[in-house]
Amino acid sequence: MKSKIALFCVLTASVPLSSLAQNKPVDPPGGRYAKEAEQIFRDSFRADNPKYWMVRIEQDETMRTCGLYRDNPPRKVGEQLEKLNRATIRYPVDGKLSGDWKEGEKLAAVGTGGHIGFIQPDPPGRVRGGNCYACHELAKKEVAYGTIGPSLGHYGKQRGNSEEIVKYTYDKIYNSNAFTACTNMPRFGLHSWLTPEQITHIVAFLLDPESPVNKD
Amino acid sequence: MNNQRRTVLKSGSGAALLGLLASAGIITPGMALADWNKAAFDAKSMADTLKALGAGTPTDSKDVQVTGPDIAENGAVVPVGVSSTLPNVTMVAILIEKNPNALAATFTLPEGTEANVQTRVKMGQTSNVYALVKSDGKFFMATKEIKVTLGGCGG
Amino acid sequence: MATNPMKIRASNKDGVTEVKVLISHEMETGQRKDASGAIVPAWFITELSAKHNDRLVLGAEFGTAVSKNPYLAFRFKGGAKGDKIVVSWKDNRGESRTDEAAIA
Amino acid sequence: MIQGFIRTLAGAAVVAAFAGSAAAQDSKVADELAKYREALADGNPADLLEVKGESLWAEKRGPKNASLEQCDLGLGPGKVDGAYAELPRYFKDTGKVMDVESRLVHCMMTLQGLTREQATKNWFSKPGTESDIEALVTFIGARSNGMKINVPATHPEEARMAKVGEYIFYRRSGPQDFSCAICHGQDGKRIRLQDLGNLTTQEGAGTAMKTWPSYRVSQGAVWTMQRRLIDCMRQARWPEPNYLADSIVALQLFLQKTATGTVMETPGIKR
Repeated sequence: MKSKIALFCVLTASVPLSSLAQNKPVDPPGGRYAKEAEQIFRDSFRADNPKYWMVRIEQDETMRTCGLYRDNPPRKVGEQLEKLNRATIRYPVDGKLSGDWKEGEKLAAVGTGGHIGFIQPDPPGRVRGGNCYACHELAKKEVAYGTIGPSLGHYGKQRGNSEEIVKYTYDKIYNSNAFTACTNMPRFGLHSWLTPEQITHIVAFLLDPESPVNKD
Repeated sequence: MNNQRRTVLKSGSGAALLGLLASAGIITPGMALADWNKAAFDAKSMADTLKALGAGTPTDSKDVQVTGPDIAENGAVVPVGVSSTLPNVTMVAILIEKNPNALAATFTLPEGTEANVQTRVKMGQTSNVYALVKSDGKFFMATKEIKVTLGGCGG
Repeated sequence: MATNPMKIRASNKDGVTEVKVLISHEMETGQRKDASGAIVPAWFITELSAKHNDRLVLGAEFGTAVSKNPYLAFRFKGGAKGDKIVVSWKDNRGESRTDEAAIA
Repeated sequence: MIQGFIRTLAGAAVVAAFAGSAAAQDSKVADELAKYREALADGNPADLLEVKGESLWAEKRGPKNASLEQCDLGLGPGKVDGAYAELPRYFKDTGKVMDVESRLVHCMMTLQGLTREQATKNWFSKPGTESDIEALVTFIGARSNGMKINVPATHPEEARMAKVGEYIFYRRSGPQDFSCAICHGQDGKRIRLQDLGNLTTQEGAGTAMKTWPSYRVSQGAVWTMQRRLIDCMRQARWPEPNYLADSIVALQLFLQKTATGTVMETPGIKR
């Protein structure tokens, strides 16, 4: 957990805050009560919550900035955030960016994992997945897909699987904000929600010609 | 809407009295019924369930229908019904092939009650659902697949 | 535990009475685990009957696969406005309940 | 990389065109889902709880052996009709903006003499443990049926809390970078097969707010708005806010203000 806190600090420190300030948000949420609102939010939690729970309400510079602009930052600010996020991407040790599509297929369907609290925390051993179907259409046979993100049906069929596409796909899952600041898509790699290896499996699920994403 | 709710409330207070009678053993719910068919409800497979219901190998019939939507937004509550145009239907049952115990419910239909019953069942996963009907002493069956979808945020 | 009243609606149209019943019951499957990992014992309605005046119009047996807060709808010939519909259930713990409503 | 990105965009356009062929399957799914929802709407188990809530409201309980019938939900003591549609609101006697649940707990404490702990112990039901608050809120909610949500937030405290709610709505954090706005800031989206309201518009917020409290078939229970919002935060993988926390009241005020003008249809029934 320490390492995650450290990561937040690095991100915060590396932002050239002065240049962000030149693009003052027009209508930041909360208006003049924003500071108070932050305190009210923080005061809503039990004082005896474990520390590793409370880390989850901390914001890095990307989160904070996206909030200020209601997820729609001016291009200049967006570019800075994208640059910042690009620098966080890490790769598997063996350098292989496309793994086993069957593993990726499982991860894409799992929406559980990572729930904390007293009311309905995950039972021990609950698998943590990518929950891709919550937002994206993927394999045709799964009818229960969401539309928050674009359809990724035939993702590989449309794009081929050149090295460039493989890398782009890996990078996008690892840190979506490296390409589009304040996108709705989580930064799966940055938060260690998925391991680099798990990300390679999802890359394969998207790109492998044998994967149900590409083969109806 | 409000009127309806008030009616319910009234019937509720009437029920308190009946409840008292019931707990005093004066009237027994379901006293006109045979004992709960444990063997049939405990059976796991379709075949064992049909055997325990004394239905043997029912004939597939176009005159029997599993009613309700083909897709369930959640497996905990799946609206399912049985309807039939066959004559003298005295019993209907709902079976779910992939549930731990296939039999969900059986209904006894006295003369004058239509072969058209609806309820809501739990389904662990997408499965074939069967409607079993006893008409003129013979058993008939129909089936349809009901898809149980994953929903919401996930978990 | 005290049982809660059912909601019974009955209406007659063209000589056919339609009855809809909503019952408050856990319908615990006996397969679910609680937070500590222990199996929650099965607790479900096993039998139900519906009568029009004193005549049985529906008998039912339920397994654990009937949903929590069971719903039931059926139709029978006959019945007139103001007639009584009486529904009774009992569960595998031996609890029971009877409620009634008038045909509208 | 930029070239790759452009190619990706072009690909996305092709994929979007391709999605048209799946339209037939999609519309069949939509039709059957609509049938499913319709089938559940007739026979909402929340109606059972509403009846229970009505009798709990009138039942003499607690150390003071009093009912809740003199509870002031904002329209004066004992006035329940339409009260839910105008909450949360500022209450002079407590000097606070309160939602229906905060106010109900306040009444249980002041009128019936219960401690806060006693009043909130079972604020939500679990299998085998019923919740009085769920029943009472279902009853109170239903007594606003057919009335318009009316939370203009004109009192300075209400205006402040609405802005606090707005701030929290857009605030991102946690291992999924979530805020409320991620799922509820756009029109016409869905998660899996569930439609997501754009809660920043009157239509979206109205469609959502008018149906709560709602029976959730996946949970086998009626959920109050507190439960709904606290669970959203659980789903965001945050720790859960305390029951009746100001942040939750503020979010409700923000949403009810946005939904103002929408006619209440409660209790709802949802996945």
